[in-house]
Parts: sequence; C-alpha cells; structure tokens
Amino acid sequence: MDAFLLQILNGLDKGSAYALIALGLTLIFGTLGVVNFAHGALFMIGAFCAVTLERLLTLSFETIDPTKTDFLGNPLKVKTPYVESWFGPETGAAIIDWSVPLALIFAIPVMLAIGYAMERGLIKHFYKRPHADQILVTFGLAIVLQEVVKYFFGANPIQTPPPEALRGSVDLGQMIGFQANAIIYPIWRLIYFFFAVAVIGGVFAFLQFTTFGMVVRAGMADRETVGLLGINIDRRFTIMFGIAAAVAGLAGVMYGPLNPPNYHMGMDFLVLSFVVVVVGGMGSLPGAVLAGFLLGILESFASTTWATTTLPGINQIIIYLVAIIILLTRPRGLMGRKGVMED
Amino acid sequence: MNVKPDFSKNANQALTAPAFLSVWDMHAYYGESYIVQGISFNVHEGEILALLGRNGAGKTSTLRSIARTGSPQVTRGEIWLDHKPLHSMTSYEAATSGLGLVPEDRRIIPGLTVEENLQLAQIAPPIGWSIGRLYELFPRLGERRKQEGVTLSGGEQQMLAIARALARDIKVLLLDEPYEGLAPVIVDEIEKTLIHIKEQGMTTILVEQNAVRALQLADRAIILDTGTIVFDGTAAEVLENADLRAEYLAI
Amino acid sequence: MGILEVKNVSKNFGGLKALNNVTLDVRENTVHAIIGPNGAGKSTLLNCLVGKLIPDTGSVMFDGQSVLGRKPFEINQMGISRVFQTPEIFGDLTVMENMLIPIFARRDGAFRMHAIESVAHESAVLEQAEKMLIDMKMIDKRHMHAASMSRGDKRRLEIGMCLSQEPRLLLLDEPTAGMARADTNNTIDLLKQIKAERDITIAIIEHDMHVVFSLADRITVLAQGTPLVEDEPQNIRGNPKVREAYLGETA
Amino acid sequence: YMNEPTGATVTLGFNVPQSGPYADEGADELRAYQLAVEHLNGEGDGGMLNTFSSKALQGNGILDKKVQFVTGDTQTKSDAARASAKSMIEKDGAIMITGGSSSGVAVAVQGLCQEAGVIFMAGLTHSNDTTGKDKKANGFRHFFNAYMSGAALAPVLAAQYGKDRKAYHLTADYTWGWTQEESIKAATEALGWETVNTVKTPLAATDFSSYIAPVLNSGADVLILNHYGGNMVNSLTNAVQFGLRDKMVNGKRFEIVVPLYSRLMAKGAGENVKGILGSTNWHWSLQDEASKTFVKSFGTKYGFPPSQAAHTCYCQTLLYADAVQRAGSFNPCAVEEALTGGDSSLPGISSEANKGFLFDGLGNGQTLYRGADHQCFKDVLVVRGKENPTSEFDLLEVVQVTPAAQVWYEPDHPMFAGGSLGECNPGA
Amino acid sequence: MLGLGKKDTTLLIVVAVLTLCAPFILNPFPAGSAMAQFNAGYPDLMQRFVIFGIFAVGFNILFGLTGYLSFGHAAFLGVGSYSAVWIFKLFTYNVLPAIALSVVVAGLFSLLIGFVSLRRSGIYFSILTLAFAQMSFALAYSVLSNPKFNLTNGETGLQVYTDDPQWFHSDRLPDLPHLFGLSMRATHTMHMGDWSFSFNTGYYLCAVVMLLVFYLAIRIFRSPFGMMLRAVKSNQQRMNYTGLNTRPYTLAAFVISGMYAGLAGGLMAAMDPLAGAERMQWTASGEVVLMTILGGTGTLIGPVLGAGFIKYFENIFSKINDTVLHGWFGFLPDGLEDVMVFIVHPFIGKGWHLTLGLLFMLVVIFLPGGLVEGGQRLARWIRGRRAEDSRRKTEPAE
Ligand SMILES: Nc1ncnc2c1ncn2[C@@H]1O[C@H](COP(=O)(O)OP(=O)(O)OP(=O)(O)O)[C@@H](O)[C@H]1O
Ligand SMILES: Nc1ncnc2c1ncn2[C@@H]1O[C@H](COP(=O)(O)OP(=O)(O)OP(=O)(O)O)[C@@H](O)[C@H]1O
Ligand SMILES: [Mg+2]
Ligand SMILES: [Mg+2]
Repeated sequence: MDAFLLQILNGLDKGSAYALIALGLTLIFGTLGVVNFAHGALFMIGAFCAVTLERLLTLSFETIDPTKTDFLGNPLKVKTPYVESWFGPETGAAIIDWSVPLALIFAIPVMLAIGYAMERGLIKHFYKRPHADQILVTFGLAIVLQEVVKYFFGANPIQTPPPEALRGSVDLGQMIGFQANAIIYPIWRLIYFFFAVAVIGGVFAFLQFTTFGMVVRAGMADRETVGLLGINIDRRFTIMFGIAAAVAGLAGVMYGPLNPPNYHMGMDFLVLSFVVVVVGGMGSLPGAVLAGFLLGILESFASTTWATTTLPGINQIIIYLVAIIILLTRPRGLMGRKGVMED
Repeated sequence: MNVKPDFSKNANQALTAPAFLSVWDMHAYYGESYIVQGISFNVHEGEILALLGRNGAGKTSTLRSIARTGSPQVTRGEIWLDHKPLHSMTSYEAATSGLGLVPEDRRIIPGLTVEENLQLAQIAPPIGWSIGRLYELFPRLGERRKQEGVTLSGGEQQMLAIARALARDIKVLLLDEPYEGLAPVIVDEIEKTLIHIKEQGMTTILVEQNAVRALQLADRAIILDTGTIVFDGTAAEVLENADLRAEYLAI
Repeated sequence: MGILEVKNVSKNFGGLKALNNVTLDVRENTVHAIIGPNGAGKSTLLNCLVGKLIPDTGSVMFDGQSVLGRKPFEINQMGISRVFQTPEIFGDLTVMENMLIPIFARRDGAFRMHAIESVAHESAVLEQAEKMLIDMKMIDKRHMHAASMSRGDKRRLEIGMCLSQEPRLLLLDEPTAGMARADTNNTIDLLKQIKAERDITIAIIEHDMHVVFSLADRITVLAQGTPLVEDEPQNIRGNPKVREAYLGETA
Repeated sequence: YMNEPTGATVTLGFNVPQSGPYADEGADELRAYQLAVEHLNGEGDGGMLNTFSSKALQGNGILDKKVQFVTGDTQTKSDAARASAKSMIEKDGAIMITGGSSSGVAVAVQGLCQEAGVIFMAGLTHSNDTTGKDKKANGFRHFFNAYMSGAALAPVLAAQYGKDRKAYHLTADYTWGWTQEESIKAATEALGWETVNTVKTPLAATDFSSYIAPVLNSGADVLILNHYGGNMVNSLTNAVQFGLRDKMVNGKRFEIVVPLYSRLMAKGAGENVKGILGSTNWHWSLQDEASKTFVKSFGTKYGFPPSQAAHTCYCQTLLYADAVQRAGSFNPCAVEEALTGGDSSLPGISSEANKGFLFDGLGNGQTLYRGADHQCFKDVLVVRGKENPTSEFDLLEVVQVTPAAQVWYEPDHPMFAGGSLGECNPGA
Repeated sequence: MLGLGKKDTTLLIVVAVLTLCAPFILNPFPAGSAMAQFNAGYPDLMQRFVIFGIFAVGFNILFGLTGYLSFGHAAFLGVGSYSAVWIFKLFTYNVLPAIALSVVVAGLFSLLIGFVSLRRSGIYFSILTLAFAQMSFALAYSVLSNPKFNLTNGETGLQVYTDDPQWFHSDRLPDLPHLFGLSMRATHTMHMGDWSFSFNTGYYLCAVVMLLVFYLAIRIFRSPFGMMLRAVKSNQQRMNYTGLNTRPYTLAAFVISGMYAGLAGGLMAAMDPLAGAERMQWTASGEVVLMTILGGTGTLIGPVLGAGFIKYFENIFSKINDTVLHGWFGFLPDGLEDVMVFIVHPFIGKGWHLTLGLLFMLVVIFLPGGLVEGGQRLARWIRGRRAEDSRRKTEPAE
C-alpha cells in the first residue's frame, strides 16, 4: 500500500515535469502546428537561466590569502562575491542561496525575449512550410543553442541547489499514519508539483476564459481566413510562442534543483515530450497534461522491483509500449482533436 | 458599346469623382504565372458591381488581390478604399479598414463550431450585425450553432461564410460566387439581403457564374478575360448586348 | 428493379436526423436527380452509398449486392464513382497524372505493384487519359499542377477522372457549381453523350435547375432527410409543395 | 607493417569524446595528450618523463621522429568512434590510437585496432571486459577496472561502516554497470555484507526518484550506485534529496557509496558528494614526486589540475612511446613485446601471471603492465568527498592507497573469463 | 537506356561516374598539404557516403513519395547489421549471405512494424515508428544482451570472437569479411606525384550495390507504383474513392524502404564487422530524416547528397583541431593568426556540431528544396549568365 502510494507520488512528480514540457510543446506543436525540435533546448535554456543568475550573483573579487596555497603551491586566491560585500555576508549569502527562486523572475523576461526573437526571426517563416522543413530548421537551432551553452558552461552537469530551507525531505507517510520512512518525499519535489499545477492551471485559464486560444487555433487551421476577418494573427502567434517558451523555461528553472542541468538535458527530454504530446492527442492541452501524468506514473510503477522482476527490462520500454498501445486503440491519442496534424 | 478597356475613361472618372473603391493598374502573379494583367476600375459607394468572366479568367484572383491575401502576389498597382491606400496594407489591416471577402471555397474554419466561426469575425473591430440577428437571417445556422462548421452541408457552409462577413461592419463586400450550392429559395433570400444592405449603403462586388442573375441585381458590370478587363459598363448594357454575352458569358 | 436500391436508410448526427427512412430506387441507365433544400441530407445520402458514412439503419444494394460494410475502395471497384461537392483531386500531381490514376485503378484493381515498369511505357493508359482530357477540353492543361487550377477547372477535372473509370453508377454532387455557363453546357452535353454511348447510371445532386431539367429522367426531392416526392421532371416543376420548399418564386 | 612511419614524423591518433555528455572529460584527455606530445618532443618542462623509471625517451620524439597527432570525436558511440579511428588509420596514417571515455567505445575501437594492425592504448575504460572477455593483443589498458574498485573499496567500507551491513544496488543497465555491480557485490559479500536488492536502471534515465524512493523502506542501510557520468550525478543528487543521508536504519547511519569516482563527476554532483566513499585511478592531490610533477606541468599550462582521465591518457602516451623506443621499432608486435612481454614482476605477489613490464614514476607507484591480458596493476585510490573543500578542485580526499597486491587477480578469474588475446596483428 | 527516360539516364550515368571515380574526386588535395585535411577519399568515409546514401535513398521512397515520416528507420538498419554479424559469427565471413539475410530480416521486421504503424497517419504514425524503434534500441542495448540470452552484446556491440563457430570458414580465407576471398579491407593505394588515391574493395562493392539500388529507385519513382505513392501523399481520400487501397501501397513502400535500410545495415557490418546498438537510436533515425530533407525530399539524388554532406561534417570537421588551424593560418602574422584561430575555433573540432546546426538552418532557410534546389539555382544562374553572354555577343553594341 505504502509502496503503491510512493510510486504514485513519484509518478506525479515525474509527470509534472513531462506535463510542463509537453504543455509548452503542445502550445507550439499542437496549436501553432510547428514541429519544434528546439523546445527541449528552451527547457534547457530555462535551467541555465538559473545557472547564469547564480553565476551573476556570485561574481566575485579576489583577495589573496597568504596562509593557504592552491594546488600549484601558489598563495590561494580567495573569492568574495560582490553581493556579499554589498549587502553584508548574511544577506548576500541568503540572496545567493535563493538564486533558483529568484531565477524565476529573471527567466520570464529572458524566455519571452528568446521566444519572441525565435518566432519573429525564424519560426514565422515556417508556418506554411512542410513539417519536414520545420524539423530541420528547429533541429539545427536546437543544436546551435545547445552548442552555445556548451561553449560557455561545459558539458558537465552544474548544480543549482534549492535554497537551504527547502532542501531535504518530509516524511509524508508518517503524517498520514504509516510507519516512519515509508513515504519520504523531497520538499522541492512537492514544490515542483504544485508549481506545475499552478502553471498548468494558469495557462488553461488564460486559454479557456479568453478567446485567445480559439483565435490561435483558428489561425493555425486557416491563417488566411482569420486575416480576412481583420485579426492580426501574427501577433497572437508570437504571443503564443512567447508563452510556450516561458512555460518551457520556467519548467527548466524549477527542474534544476531536482537534477543538475547540463547542455543536453533538452534533447534527453525532447523525444519523450513529443511522445507525451502525441499520446495526449494533438491540439489538446488537457490531453498533454493527462498523458504527462499518466506516463510519469506508469514509468514509476514499471521501475518497481516487482515489475522489473516479473518482466525484465520493462522499465526500459514502458513509455513506448504504452504509447503504442494507446495510439493503436485510440486513433487520436487520449484527447486529440480531429484533423490536427493528421497528415 | 465599349468592349475594349479604356483606361483613360477610368482615369478621368477617378479624377472627377474620386470613387469609393478604386483599383488602378493592378498586376498580380502566382509564382511565375502572370494572372492579373493590369486591371483598373472604380466602384462607387452603395453600388453593386458584377465581376464576370469564364473559369480561369481571373475573377477570384482579382478579389484576392484587392483583399491583400498575398496570393496572388500583387506586383504593381494601387488600390484605394475611401481614401485609404489598401495596396500598402496586409490582409488584416485591409479587413479592419472595412473590406470583407466571402471566399469562393467558403473557408469555414475546421475545429470551430458554427458559433465560434461567427465569434471569430467579431474579435477585431468594427463589429457589424449581432450574432442573434444573423441567426434570424439564416435560421439554419441558429439550429446548428454547436455543430462543427465544416460538417455543415455545402449550402449551410455558404450561409455561414456570408454571415461571417456580415458579422463585421464592412464598407465593401467582396462576394466570390455566393450562390454556389445554394437552393433557389435561399438564393432569393440572399439576394433580398444584398438589396437590403445596399440600401443601407453597402458597396458590393459580386462574382457569379449565373451571369443573368448577377446582372439583374447589379448596377454595373465588368467582364474579365485572361486577366484583363474586356468590358466595363452598366449591367443593362451587358444584358442588351447579345454579342458580348455570347462571346464572354455564353448566355 | 433498380440498379441501386436504398431501403429505409436513416442516419443521425447527435440529435439531428440527417436521413430519415429514405427509400430510393435508381433504375439502370437513367439519370436520377436528387434535389432539395440545403441541409436536406443529399450529400449525406451519397456518403452512405460510397462508404464514407455507415447508415444507422437500412440497406443499400448495388446491382444486387450490399454495399454496406465495404470500404470505399471496394465500393468503387464495384463500379460506383463519385464527384464531391468540394473538388477532391490530387493537388500535387499534374492534370495528366490525375487522369491516369483512376484508369490504373480500373485496370489493375485496388492494389497492384507495378514498381519497375515505367508510366511512360503504358501507352494504352496514356492514350485513354489523353482522350478523356480532350473530351473535357483540358488537354492544354495536362502538365499543370492540379492545385493551381481555377475552381471550375478542378471540378471538371474531377468529373473527367470519374468518367474515365467507366463506372456503372456515377454519383455527382453538384458537378456544375461554380462552372461557367459554357462549361456547364459542355458538361451536360458530355454526360448526355456518354450516356448514349455506354451503359451508365447517373445520380446527380444539383441546385442548378437548368442542369437538372436538361438531364434528369427522374427526380427525387429530399427535405429534412425524408423524400418528399419522386416523379418525372415535368411534374416536379409544377408541384406546389416543391415550389414552396425549394424552388421559390424564380423557378 | 601497417602505417609504418617513413618520414621524419610519426602520427598518433587521439580519439576522445568531444560531443555528448563526456565532452568535458574528452577535452581534459586531449589536454593531457597535447602535453604528452610536447614532452615527447622535448618542449615544456618534460613532465613525468623526468620521473618515469624507464629512461629510454630523450625528449627528441619517438625514435628520432617528431610526434604529431590527429584528433577525432568518438561521440561516445561505438560506431562513431570506430569511424573516427578508421579515418585516423586510413587517412592520417596513425600508428597508435588512444583515448575514449567509456568501455563500449574502448572495446569497439580495440577490436578495430586489432583487425587493422595498429596499437590501441585505452583511455578511461573501467569495465572488466576491456581486458577480460574482449581483450585483444593490440590493446592495452593503464586504467584500473571494476574488479579492482571492488577489491580496493570493500575493506575500507568494512572498516568504516562495519561488517554487518545491508546493501542496495542501483545499477546502470548495460555491460559496464553489470560488471561493476558484480565486482563490488562479490567483494562486499566476501566481507560479510548482505545484498538486499539489485535494481537495474535504464541508461537513458535522467531522474532516479522512483528507484531511490523504495530504498529506505527495503531494510538496506547502504546504497551503492553503480552509475557513472550523468547517471551518477543525478542518482546521487536524488538520493541526497530524498534525505537518505540523514536517516538512521537498523540503528546505523545510512550510507551511500559510489564505486567509481571522477573529479569531474564529483564536481557535477556538487555538495552531494561530501563524505561519500568511492574509488579512483589517480588524484591530483597525491604527494608522490611523479604526481606532483605532472600536476605542476599540467596546472601551469592550463590553470587547473588534471583529472584522472587526463592522467591515464598522458601515461598511456608515454608508455607507448617508451615501448617503441625500447623496441627500436614501431611494429605493433615489437611494441607489444616491449610493453608487456618483459619478465619483471610486482613484488609480493606470487603468481604465474605476475610477469610483464614493471615501471614506476608515473603516479601510481610501482606498476606492472601484465603480459597475460595487457592490464596494468598498480595502487588504487579509495577517496571520499571532502567536507570542507578549499577550492573548486579540492573535492575528493584520498582515504587510502590500496596496494596493487590487494587488487591482484589471476587472468582466468571468472569475471574476466572468456576471450583471448590472440596474436598481435602488425597489419598488412 | 535501361528503360529510363533521357534525363534519368543522364542522372544515372553522372552518379555512376561520380561514385566510380570517387577516390579521385574526394582526394583533390595533395597528401601532405595543409588542405589535405579536407580530403575525404579514404575507404571508411567513402563507404559511409554510399552506405548512408543507400539508407537515405530508401528512406526517401517512403517519405519523399508517400509523405509518411518514419522516425524509426534506424531500427531496420540496426536489425540488418545484427543479422549480418550473426551470419559472420555462425557461418562464414563471406558478405553475400550476410547482406542477403540482412535485407530479408529487415524486410520482415519492417513488415511487422509497418503493418501496425500504418494504421495511423501523420504525426501519430511518426510517433508510433519512433516508439517501436526506441523499444528496439532499449532491447538491443540492454535487455537482449544479458548473459543468459545475449543476442546483441549490448553497449559493446555484436562482434565476431575467435571462439565463434563460423562453420563454413576455412583458414585459406581472410579473417575478415570478404567476397569469395577478396577481403573488404583490401586497399590499393595509387600515388601520383604528391597525390595519393585509395581503391578499396569494400568501397567498390558498396558503390556497385548503391548504383543498383539507385537505379531501382529511379524505376520505382517513374513507375505507376511510384505515382500511386505520390497520390497517397497528395490526397488519400481521393485514392480511396478511386478504388485504390492505400494501405498495401504504403506498406509496400514502408517495407521497400525498410529493406534498403537493412541493406545499408548489412553493408555496414560487411565493411566493419561490428553492430552497435546506437545504430538503432532515434538520433540515428533522425539523422536519415535530416539527410533526406537536407538533400531534397522527393528528389532522386537529394538524399545521397544529404547523406554525403552530414557524413562529411561528422568525419572531416570533427577532426580539425587548433593545431591544424595554426597550420592553415601559419602564413599570417602572429597576432592575426591567433585572431583567425580564435574566430574559427568554436566551429571546428568539438564545435563541429555547431557548424552542422548552423548549416542545417541556412540550407533550409535559403534553399527550401534542399541541396538539390541549391544546385538547380546554381545551374539556372549559370545558364542565365551564359544566355546573357550570348545575347550580349549577338546583339550589336548600342
Ligand atoms: N495557386 C495558384 N497557382 C498558380 N496558378 C493559379 C493558382 N490559382 C489560380 N491560378 C490560375 O490563375 C488563373 C485565374 O484563376 P482564378 O481562380 O482567378 O479564376 P476565376 O476567374 O476565379 O475562375 P473560376 O470561375 O473557375 O473560379 C487560372 O488560370 C488558374 O489556373
Ligand atoms: N458530420 C456531421 N455531424 C453533424 N451534422 C452533420 C454532419 N454531416 C452533415 N451534418 C448535417 O446533416 C444535414 C444534412 O447534410 P448534407 O450535407 O447531407 O446536406 P445536403 O442536402 O447535401 O445540403 P447542401 O445542398 O447544402 O449540400 C445538414 O444539416 C448538416 O449540417
Ligand atoms: Mg473563382
Ligand atoms: Mg451537399
């Protein structure tokens, strides 16, 4: 029972990562009709926003400590971050400690700007081009973004730890009456889950309670006609793209503390998020979210000892297996709309 | 009788009575193929102009050029609507300036219900007829409001396309074969509507294969052939001129 | 006994009864017109005949065999070809290729892998396609991409494609909508000629009464999913019920 | 023989991961190679040439030929690595290929070099198979292996955490992971530890929460992460996140072990490595003369200390050059004879197989290049994540230097069984 | 000729001449020169050009003609390689049975996957094929390589060991893949002045195979079958109502392209008897997609060009390092030399991916039809210039 609950919890968490990425992707892919292979890169850039902010906050001046030596035997240079000297060591340290949450604020304008630039500079010209061309150009872009990040930050993962106060875990099991240690859950993962719910809710609300979503969908189906109705669809597409980029970026910022970002984390998620979006059904936001959570939970279950001993290797293939089964039994994924990207 | 295009006459008209909508020396291409080959004409406020010609004469292309759809690509020429230069606008700007096009293949937006298709037309100002009023004009649409637009029958889709244009407060209505696929009773109904809105000052360009019908309704007529104007005059002139009708309209 | 027997066919969309107990007999080697107001269920009926839709109840027999439960391509192989209300052609292919495909389908059946032979060497098929294009007066457009033709031309191409299959039953959904008068007359003549030359049964949906009355041997009037009357053309014209529901005052 | 250098130069092929997750490691390897080439050609400060026990090399290239090199990208894929190595052999006439950062690549390239008739000096490859079932006469490994990790680590684990421990293994589901798990499991069980569970994780996994979460409840009090690279960074991060290290189980403090450590990975894992035990081939903080010399010459050139991958690559280059010099020929068969054919042996080990080329002064104490399987035997380091690092490089502290004798095994040890060296292949 | 139209015959002849003379064409720079870095005329890379050419040509039969975008074709290539290596292990190093089996097995495998995946179209189809391929990859990489049942030898890759049975192997034959005793590795190097050219048996085997299957591809493109496939892409609905069953057509195309992939996989194993699991990963499938689009989807020669382009970058650009750069710019004054090296540095060696990414973008932005369109534009431009020249010549000066 507790093991069961535990895996559901884990699945929810994994699912929120999938759902968040898939959400952004489905806005671009399912709504704007652009097969965006650079979406993973946007996620990655989000995570590196946190890294960058941390680097900025820890920009330091050096003083020489003659009592200690560095690895070559020279006097050791001690670094003190400017923020610590400006705000005093304690406040300064606290600011650095909270750099990931601060990065959320930092990332929003950055991601919106990147999204804007990407859409206006590149994607705009590809709405009418075949999907294959979109794949080639966005894949090229993804590689470029990735390599640029690699050039500046290296290939190794870089830790972006959560604030001290939010590290560690809580014993959820004990709270609801299980024995100790039965259901341990990291605080940041809980935060991530609630963050995901909030973002998903926000995006839903925006698209549900405004006509924006409808107009964009209409624009994707028939740009020309929407234009003939006096609507500046280009601007809305740009906004939509910006939102998607921001969602991806924020998902990346928040993901950093879970697993340290590296330059290829986007590619690692890319295929999976496409699977999630398609299993959810093209053009369906709820579908993407549902599929994200579903696949996350199934993946968690498949990685239990019980599952891997009964079916060796099931944890390696579960996502794909489920995707195949769903796509074969439900022609348009879980909640796909008719006619969206079916040809 | 004036069969050959006479630009000087048009130009004079433009000088003396600046028309409501005027098209001046418009040329347009689909890729490499030259389709609209230098067209000039004027439409006065409140007028119904019939634009006639055989299949492939370039009627649709002309309307699409005026509506600034981008395909065909207009390479030269000026289009003025109520002293505003349409030729330097994009399609949505032209639309907000008061142009409304009912495209020939109806272009109902897939994925949207009937009502959403209409709502879509009322997002950008200026807003015209209320949706309720449109349902009064086309009761069938009211009955089908929750149905996905593209599953409507052919005729119903045509009604929706016209309703969508009326949902916006437009100054010039470009109708590309509006009667196509409509039952005769409905055609009568729409004709009445056109007359009604004409009385309220609407300017209309009507492309129609049923030339007789169009000419009975129109004040003036233009006949196109291979992308050029071969006749520009009153509707009555065409109806009276058997040669002209036989040569270009086969009636 | 008709070649096509539709018995008690009903089709519901949600709450809407698009077809309500329709029974229809099309006799061999006749032209049977189906007319009726927009949304009467005419296209839906055709959809049930070609396997696009499966009726909720009822039976459809073609030449003594049931078509229900068969896939569209099987039904076509039985000898039923259909022209759609909005042209369905192979836009990326040339006009000539568009014409070749139905001929191959007729010659080789639903699937055959001629993967090594060259199209250029299929002289019999090429000849047949050329002849059809000449008949349709489209031979000069043979190398054009079908998508870049005007709408009337697309429709003519589609008719040609269906005719080239030499079907036993030809279903036409508003074949002349948007077609210039001359071409409409041309199409009427072509259909007449083909009917004279070989055994073919035609079911036609049309709002253009000129076409209907030129061609039809029998007419069924459909309204709100139910056949209103079925009769000879001259009787239909005078029928007050039909006038009111469909033809309106201009008929 | 193949690619005999006829001009005034000789070309070596440095085949390292330049893209993909191990790119940083590859970059460090490349730095070491460049340094080695400099030293071989008599430039720079000479580095470990000065401390190396064999004095055959004079700093005038190899056999008086100036050393040149070509580089390539393995992409950490066996296919790409082989393509790259082939181009070095076929196009650039490389007589020796070296590098790599994973065992799959090492085995694949080693096989290729055997077929083509050039020498392969493995870079970082830790799987038992490289000199076990996949060993080849033309291939040589300086780096230690999974068995040695287990043998070195287990006694330290027993000493630090007690003999009554229950271990839970998470293992990357591929060849290296399996041999690593097998080795450490055997070594710990021999000392009385119990293995509660072994769970395979997909190599492509990025999040290990669903594998970590059940650990606490399983009755285990030690978690062993048979992961490398990104897998290790993430699984360790997750384990710490789940608070495993703050828990008491079975009345003992819960511990985590990472059998194969590298400084670059430790850097990626950040704070999380503090206090965690593992093993490594070499570390820059070693205080022997050779290591200090190497760190100095590398650090002066690049501004930071070398990684263990850099160290092993540097050593391999020197060892190869030295063998050629001593053999007086580039012929791969002569090189093999010089590199491993000797009769010298490690002191303190009585074994038939204790035979090969014995050297010292390359940082791991006395080292034997064993003739039987072309594996080096030398001291293995047990390290622990440092609690109070003084600099960004100061992440690991050496807990123990395990002598070579303790990690010794016979060539026919079951974990290395199967396969044979075969004949050396000098190429066409 | 050969039942081809004039244009196609010319194309085939051009391709034949290019492939057969590739050892010359790809080695334009003298061996010792600074530019020798750009020479691609060594056996391994030439083999790769044609093998991936075959792969891409086959892929294009599915994607270019029917528009079905498969993201799983690498699985067929991988399966082909594994089958070939198994033949080597069990029976003989002769490449003919190995290649034959790889085509057959890949064909069967693609029949299975195609049959299931083709029930969906558009993106749903793509994801289905992707899922199948990723599953195959996971199985090959770890599940099917466990010690109890080792079909693929996992990470290391399937290879031939000395203790493998090789029932039909004899000591007289080379210990490497061969064609009736002719080793695939056998290379004859011809020196002409400073230049050197390698003629490799394996390459010529691949080249001949490629010409055969390229010819076959032309025939397929020009056949009624090919036309039907294009019709599927254009309008499935119309296909159905014209009495054609689209499923067998698409399935046939899928299997044919799967067999091409298997053939490529078999040839790869024949050139280098090791089958690695990475060959089946989605990135490998993605690569062939990129090759096809980059070269020009739906064109005959495009995929081959695309394959050559990508493989060239992977193998040549990744090998350029700073030392090489200093060699090139050595003639410049020192300061300038360093600046140049600094500028170029991010784009070569470990930065080759960056260059490739940028080129993907540039090609698709400026040449929407891929490299083939680039070529056509160039040709048109040259023709235009020539026409202009001749006009200028004939027209009297004003
Ligand atoms: N997208 C296109 N690309 C290339 N040529 C086109 C395209 N659309 C139309 N044409 C060509 O332009 C010419 C004019 O077409 P247009 O649609 O304007 O004719 P039309 O007068 O509206 O005819 P119809 O009465 O059949 O609708 C035709 O010859 C047609 O073939
Ligand atoms: N897929 C569908 N879902 C819901 N309603 C549908 C669907 N298809 C058709 N209908 C409805 O069924 C009715 C009959 O449609 P049908 O297309 O058969 O009419 P029709 O007689 O062909 O009319 P027209 O002359 O206008 O083409 C229409 O009211 C239409 O809105
Ligand atoms: Mg038109
Ligand atoms: Mg209809």
